Amino acid sequence: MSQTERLTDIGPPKYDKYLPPIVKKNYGTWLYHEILKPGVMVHMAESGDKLYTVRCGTPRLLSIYSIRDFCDVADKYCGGHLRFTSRHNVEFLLTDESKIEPLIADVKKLGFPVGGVGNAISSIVHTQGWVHCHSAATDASGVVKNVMDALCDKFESMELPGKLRIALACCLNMCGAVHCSDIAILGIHRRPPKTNHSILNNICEIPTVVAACPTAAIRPARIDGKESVEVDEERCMFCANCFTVCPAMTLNDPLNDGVSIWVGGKVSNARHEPMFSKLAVPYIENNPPYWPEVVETVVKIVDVWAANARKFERMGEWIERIGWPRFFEMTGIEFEKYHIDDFKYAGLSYKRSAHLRF
Amino acid sequence: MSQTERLTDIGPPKYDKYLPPIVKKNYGTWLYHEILKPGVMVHMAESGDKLYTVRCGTPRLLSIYSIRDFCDVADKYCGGHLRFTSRHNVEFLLTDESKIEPLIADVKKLGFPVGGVGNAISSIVHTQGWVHCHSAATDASGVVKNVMDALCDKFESMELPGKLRIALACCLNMCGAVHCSDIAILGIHRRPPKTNHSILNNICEIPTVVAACPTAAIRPARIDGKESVEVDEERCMFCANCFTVCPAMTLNDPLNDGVSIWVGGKVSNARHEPMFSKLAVPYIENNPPYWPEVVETVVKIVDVWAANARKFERMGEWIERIGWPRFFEMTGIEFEKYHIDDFKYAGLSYKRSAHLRF
Amino acid sequence: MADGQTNGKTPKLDKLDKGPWPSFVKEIKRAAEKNPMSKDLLGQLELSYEDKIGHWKHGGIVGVLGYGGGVIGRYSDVPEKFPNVAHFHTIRVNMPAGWFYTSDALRTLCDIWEKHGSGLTNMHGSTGDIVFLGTRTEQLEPIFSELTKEGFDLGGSGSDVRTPSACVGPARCEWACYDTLKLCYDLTMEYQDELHRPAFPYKFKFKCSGCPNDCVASVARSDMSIIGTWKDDIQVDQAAVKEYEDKGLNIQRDVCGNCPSKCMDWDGKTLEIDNRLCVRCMHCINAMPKALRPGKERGACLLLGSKAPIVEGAQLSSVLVPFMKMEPPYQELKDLCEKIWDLWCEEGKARERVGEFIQRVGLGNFLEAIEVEPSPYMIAHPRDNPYIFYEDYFEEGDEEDEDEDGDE
Amino acid sequence: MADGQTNGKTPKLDKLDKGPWPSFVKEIKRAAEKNPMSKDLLGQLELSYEDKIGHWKHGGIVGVLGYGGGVIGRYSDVPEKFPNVAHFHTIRVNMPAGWFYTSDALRTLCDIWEKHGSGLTNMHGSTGDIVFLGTRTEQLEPIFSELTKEGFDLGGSGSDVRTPSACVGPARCEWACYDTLKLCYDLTMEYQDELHRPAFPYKFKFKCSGCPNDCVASVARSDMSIIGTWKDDIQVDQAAVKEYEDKGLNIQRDVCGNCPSKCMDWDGKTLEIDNRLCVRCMHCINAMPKALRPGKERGACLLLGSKAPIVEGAQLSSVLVPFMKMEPPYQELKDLCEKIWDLWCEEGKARERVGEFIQRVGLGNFLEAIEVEPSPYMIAHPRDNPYIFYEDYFEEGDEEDEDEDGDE
Ligand code: SRM
Ligand code: SRM
Ligand code: SRM
Ligand code: SRM
Ligand code: SF4
Ligand code: SF4
Ligand code: SF4
Ligand code: SF4
Ligand code: SF4
Ligand code: SF4
Ligand code: SF4
Ligand code: SF4
Repeated sequence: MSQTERLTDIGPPKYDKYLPPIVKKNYGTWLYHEILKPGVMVHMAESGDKLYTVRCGTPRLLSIYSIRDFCDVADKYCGGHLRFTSRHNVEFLLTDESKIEPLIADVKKLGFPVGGVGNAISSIVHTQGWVHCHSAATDASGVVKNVMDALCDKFESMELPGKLRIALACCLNMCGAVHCSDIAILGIHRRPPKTNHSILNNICEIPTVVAACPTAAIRPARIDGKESVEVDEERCMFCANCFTVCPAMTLNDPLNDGVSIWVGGKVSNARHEPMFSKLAVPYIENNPPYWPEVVETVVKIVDVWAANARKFERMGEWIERIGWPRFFEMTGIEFEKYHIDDFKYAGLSYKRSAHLRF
Repeated sequence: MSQTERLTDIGPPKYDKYLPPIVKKNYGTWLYHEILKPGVMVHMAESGDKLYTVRCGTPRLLSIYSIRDFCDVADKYCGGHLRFTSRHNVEFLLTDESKIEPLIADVKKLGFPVGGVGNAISSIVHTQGWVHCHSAATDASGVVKNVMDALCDKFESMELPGKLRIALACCLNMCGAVHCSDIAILGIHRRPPKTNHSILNNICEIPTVVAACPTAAIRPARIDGKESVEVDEERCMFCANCFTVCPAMTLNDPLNDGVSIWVGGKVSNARHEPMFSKLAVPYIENNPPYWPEVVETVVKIVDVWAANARKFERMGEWIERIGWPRFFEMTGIEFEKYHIDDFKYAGLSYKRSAHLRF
Repeated sequence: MADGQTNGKTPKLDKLDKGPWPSFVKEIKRAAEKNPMSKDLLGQLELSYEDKIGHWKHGGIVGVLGYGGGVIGRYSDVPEKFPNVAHFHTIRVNMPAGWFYTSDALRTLCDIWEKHGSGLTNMHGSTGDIVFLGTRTEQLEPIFSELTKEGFDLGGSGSDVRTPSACVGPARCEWACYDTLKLCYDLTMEYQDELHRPAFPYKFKFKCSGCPNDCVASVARSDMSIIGTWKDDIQVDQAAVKEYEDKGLNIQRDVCGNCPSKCMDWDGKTLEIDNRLCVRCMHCINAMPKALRPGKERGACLLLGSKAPIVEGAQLSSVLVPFMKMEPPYQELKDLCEKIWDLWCEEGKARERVGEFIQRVGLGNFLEAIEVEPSPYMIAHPRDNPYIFYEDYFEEGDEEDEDEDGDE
Repeated sequence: MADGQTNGKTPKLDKLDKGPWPSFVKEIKRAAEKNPMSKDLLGQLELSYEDKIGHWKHGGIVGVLGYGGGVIGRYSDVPEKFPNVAHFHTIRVNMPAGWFYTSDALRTLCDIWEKHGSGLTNMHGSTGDIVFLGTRTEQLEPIFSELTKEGFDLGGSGSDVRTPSACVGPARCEWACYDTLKLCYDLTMEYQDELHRPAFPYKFKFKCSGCPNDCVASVARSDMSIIGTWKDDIQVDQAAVKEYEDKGLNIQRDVCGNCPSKCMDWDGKTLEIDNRLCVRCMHCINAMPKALRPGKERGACLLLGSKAPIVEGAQLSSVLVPFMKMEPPYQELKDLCEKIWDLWCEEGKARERVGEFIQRVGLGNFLEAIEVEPSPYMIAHPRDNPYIFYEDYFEEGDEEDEDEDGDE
């Protein structure tokens, strides 16, 4: 291709290129929807048209071969149309109700579950982990696979009190919305950065490294005759911001990395305003390939919520109603010093009233 | 009196010395109470005894002559017993129901209103003002007198949706619980400290003065050949902490002192947890002897609340239900930049959801 | 500044002489008839009304022998105009718990104050003391000796235990979950030394409320807030509930609908309360005192650290002990207080309230130091930020024995 | 560290090959059958599972000509063992708004990626891009040129506008209060330069949700969150409400009882809504989609500043404009964004998100700088501390003309 032909800044394809005809026709004139069964919805348009959606779960990490499989399904049942959701599920859009069951059968044969609609668990929003990221304190895909294996039935049914959104991020950068999830699994480092003094000054700017630390734990220092930095380990809270700006400050550490578990966040404005997730379990070690302790903890939390929450009550709303002491009691999770906030808004998280449940 | 006779650390008289016989008898065995009319309650004991209470308002600043008047009333009707409340009202305790009306008549003749019980305004908790304190940015007693003149009928009746607690503090030290009042009137300085450089170094320690400033606005400086301090006026938020530790840093200023008005705080755990009062009006100038603008604003807020709140709803609960935009709209108070927090937890006061009322 | 008008005339203050609310001006005038200090106070106040500024100098340190608190020194900045308030010190007299008096006791106080001071008082100060408003330095000792002779003592000021206060409690209130008056008196007596001889980084206030209505506003303005509560079920008299409905109370809407834990239900006949969810807010009990009562297993919740805003921002007290039996000699409470004081005296900065101290060192570390186990009752919610100071980590070589032991 | 097992064998990962949930290992293996990069990825991942640590080096800067973003450089730290992932860069391809595709479009993407990369993808990345997972530096230009030829372009990375995303909106959802797809596409096209050539202090994300359900989690993870809402009354079909009750929904308890503004009432026949109090939370509409609909006067609320925790703590977006009509060409929105960018580029520090910038300078000052009037809609509540930076004061002499003018 010659230089002059090089296209830039063309942007993505315009969405309407790919909209199914029924969507184009009824764009913006949908009236209401109904959930027909797990994973299947119908949307009614003012025109009287009905659009059926079948949603199926994916591991997000997809080979082109599976994508082509999805394409085949779309061609067979949906006039070649399909979409992905904001939680990386695939949605097949149909106009012919009779095709729903055959489609489902095909998709299941391919190994993908149908569900995630209504009061169900949807796919876990997650990140790269050891598959691709330099920062990861745990593997994203592996933990997610194990947790979803244990919860798959709750993806494929609709017996929960409300929606349950789980997310995982493999480090404190929190790619995704784990800070506002019903349950969040978060990779954490627990050892202060190990500094590679021999290269630091060559590849990083010392003032930048020093400035990167929010707790001022990093000081310039001359070590073994080299300009470098030293870390006051007592002040380190393992945020890895130093590593982000300087590769010579390694946080990854097989002995100490692991995951923490957070609960009670949400994003929607439905009923309660959006909330942050709060710390449930400060640390569980990495135990690949099954991460059984993580799975067990998540399942326990889901089960206790599912058995006790009222209709429509998301995790955080339920905990707000029963109180945190009861949450710890019911889940059997130990309450520790680490649960008590000591970051900048800490004081506001103390219990400043005599509203107490015994 | 000889030296050896000097008594110390004897503590206050033991309370039971002064309890009326009916109280001693029924101590801790009260069953319930009823409000008979404004300012008058009856408490029923398990024994069947009934204790009547008549509450009357005072200016808190009392001459010994008025106190003796109260003693006369107590002697005449209550066997010499009376008490004061945590909001400096006087309570007469009776066992004979028929004496209630004559007692009320006597008290009213003395010039004291009867009321403050139930869903009423009680006396304004307040502080010293120009009567006694060196810090006062307004006069406590004067403002209180004017506001209560305007609201006295709401002390003497019980037509409000819930209790309404007003407090006044004459400077940011906030002696009293103005930070948690339905309506708080707060004396404020608005001019950075004027420093008396000629005496500062003699009467204060410069490092202490510098350290006193929470915004680091104060720096040591040599002025006209004297060791003193200088103030970066842009950084001053008029807290007067420098003045508290050093008399040479004067905040009092007749041209700029005045009051601010705060709303929606509460202390009790009833229904809603305790809440801080929030800024309603950032500044009203001192306008003695009537402070008409202050009175008008307070009355307006009370009236709007009284007309619109639901049963039991305190000011803050009501505002929470209708939302702050509506509060400003209904009271006609202008919303300004000053209302937006910029202190350390500021970010948490921003509206972080799409819960909006139009 | 001052003009002729203040010479005896007080036109501005005179305007506040009338009106439905009792007038402080009337009180000052009444005292001024006989007392020159009150007369000059009136004059100086009129001047303040004219000048829109107070006329008091920054307080000096005065007091009675052997005490570090109880007196607030005050001097006029216009003593040449108002020589009788050149000194105008305040004396804080420790009130009896619950503010109960006999007329005799009050007359005794009035007589002492008539003789030695302005004749003006605050009944009471915000902390709860009887405030004698305005006297001269040389009167302090005589006043003190007459007070003690009559069984009264001074209250706190400065960096000491401040005069503890208590709601009326079991003396007249059906909801008192512990004896507020007894506890208040006991603490006051136990800590006489701490009250009279400032030795703390800053002030320390106790307030005792018998139930969560918190009628002494303890949660907002005491370093140690002791709020009565109960552990078992609310006592319900169903027939009496029905009576309230019959008399016009809309129970479902105004009682159940206002329950913060949504744990009540009224079907027109029976009021059901899920007591495991009830947050002990008092609302339903307040609304129907004849029908509902706190449970029988009673005690108090201890909350720590409230204060006014200077300088780190106002704080409410936060839960330290969710439930403690409150019975003499209150040893558990006292041990706890003393542990806190020891730590705070050791590590607190000057003028740092205990609530600010906790915020600075972190509640977790504070608890560790006073040897109290962390509990979810102490928090509104666990942390929402991931910045956890994990204290231990494994080093290479620990691998073998899998023992947790970091470098600290 | 690595032992013989990783030479082609992956016993640990094999265990994740089964189970009810679709397996990422299966996906990698499927690609690995034909693709050496995927094969080495599998091997290196097995090594990570053994070592409990990732084996990627800190990313380097790679990209396509003229673009500053869209590619994440990645290199193995064990290239000697797994030479085919020595380079393993990620390409972010800007997805079509709403993630609608045809099979043709997807096949085209797969074909390009089969030729030039690992054959592995994320459908989609957290920001919303199509993520091509793993290729070599020299493949970047060819991939880019084939993509653009097929009508695709790169998404954002680094300190630029990130790939905007949108919920399905009017394409399939009855609640969309504005056209999320159109806006998303329009913004993406308008800001191609800002998207491809990082020139900001840090990243800036747009997310478009059609209603307060916020199905793209915009309030939690976009600097500019555009959430649809309405101003007038909820549309109610009373007969349809009744139907829901008849089908077993407890409307009073589960709908009205969950209304956060307590503004609904159901008497068994009529659902009453006090729309002046309704906070537009969507709950009642969600619960009864056939009976209730958002009002007709529709637009969006703009909220600013959410982000993950690094390093000042996570933030949710906060209201900047409570209501704005959302109609092409969206000039008001764009003008506002550009004003914000100008200020932030001028005054923001490196790696300071706009939300952190606002917190640092204060929302009041920020508004003044972008010339937006402060409004109570922007706050959860007014300040509760008295530390107000009053900006003007009178000086002596101003007295005469009573004019406000301080020293600033
Ligand atoms: C397809 C999708 C939008 C897209 O453009 O891709 C979508 C589609 C719908 N959402 Fe959603 N939501 C989608 C992500 C979200 C998210 C974002 C997320 O999960 O990351 C949220 C915020 C979650 C949170 O609060 O943490 C979200 C919160 C809701 C809610 C509020 C639920 C609540 O009670 O909090 C509703 C209302 C409801 O379901 O009753 C809703 C309702 C709906 C409806 C019923 C809207 C409609 O009328 O068509 C759609 C089907 C519902 C379902 O899945 O049960 N959608 N929805 C997303 C599907 C994700 C998935 O595959 O699971
Ligand atoms: C006498 C006094 C205690 C004392 O030791 O002096 C007292 C006495 C009673 N209080 Fe109180 N409260 C007293 C100050 C307070 C305070 C503190 C304050 O105002 O500074 C509060 C907290 C106020 C706040 O939240 O800001 C207080 C919050 C309550 C409440 C909760 C009201 C609410 O809805 O928030 C009740 C319950 C009620 O009235 O329904 C209550 C109820 C009561 C009862 C009914 C208790 C009883 O059964 O005897 C007493 C008479 C009520 C009345 O005045 O209507 N008392 N009460 C105080 C009278 C002050 C006065 O002269 O007005
Ligand atoms: C007399 C009294 C006000 C009144 O009119 O009732 C009072 C008067 C003063 N207070 Fe206070 N405080 C009084 C109760 C309070 C309360 C309320 C309470 O105790 O329940 C508070 C709020 C609660 C708290 O402790 O935080 C209070 C918070 C302050 C503060 C701010 C303390 C803080 O940590 O934020 C100061 C400033 C200081 O200590 O430097 C202060 C300082 C002062 C000083 C000593 C002035 C000063 O800057 O040194 C005042 C002397 C005034 C005078 O000339 O008489 N006063 N002060 C109250 C004591 C009377 C009594 O003993 O009964
Ligand atoms: C690929 C992706 C995760 C995924 O698997 O989906 C990702 C991957 C990375 N993110 Fe992210 N972020 C991704 C979406 C997000 C999101 C979610 C979103 O955009 O909706 C967030 C949270 C929202 C936000 O912007 O705050 C997010 C917050 C971060 C942060 C923290 C930013 C902060 O202000 O707190 C960092 C650290 C940084 O920027 O220095 C970061 C940094 C990174 C880096 C570039 C690592 C780094 O330290 O430089 C990661 C490259 C991983 C790799 O090797 O592939 N990533 N990152 C997502 C982008 C894919 C896409 O384009 O679709
Ligand atoms: S969360 Fe951390 S480790 Fe995971 S992809 Fe994002 S930056 Fe990488
Ligand atoms: S990890 Fe964070 S806290 Fe620790 S040294 Fe690095 S920047 Fe500082
Ligand atoms: S509030 Fe301020 S001015 Fe008023 S008495 Fe207390 S310290 Fe003095
Ligand atoms: S008033 Fe407060 S902010 Fe101003 S200079 Fe003094 S100490 Fe500093
Ligand atoms: S706090 Fe409770 S016990 Fe004490 S007086 Fe008030 S209502 Fe009664
Ligand atoms: S005390 Fe409060 S929380 Fe408990 S049942 Fe009564 S109203 Fe509900
Ligand atoms: S955000 Fe609202 S409009 Fe968009 S898909 Fe979700 S429910 Fe529909
Ligand atoms: S949208 Fe939400 S706030 Fe509005 S009426 Fe419905 S439930 Fe209530």
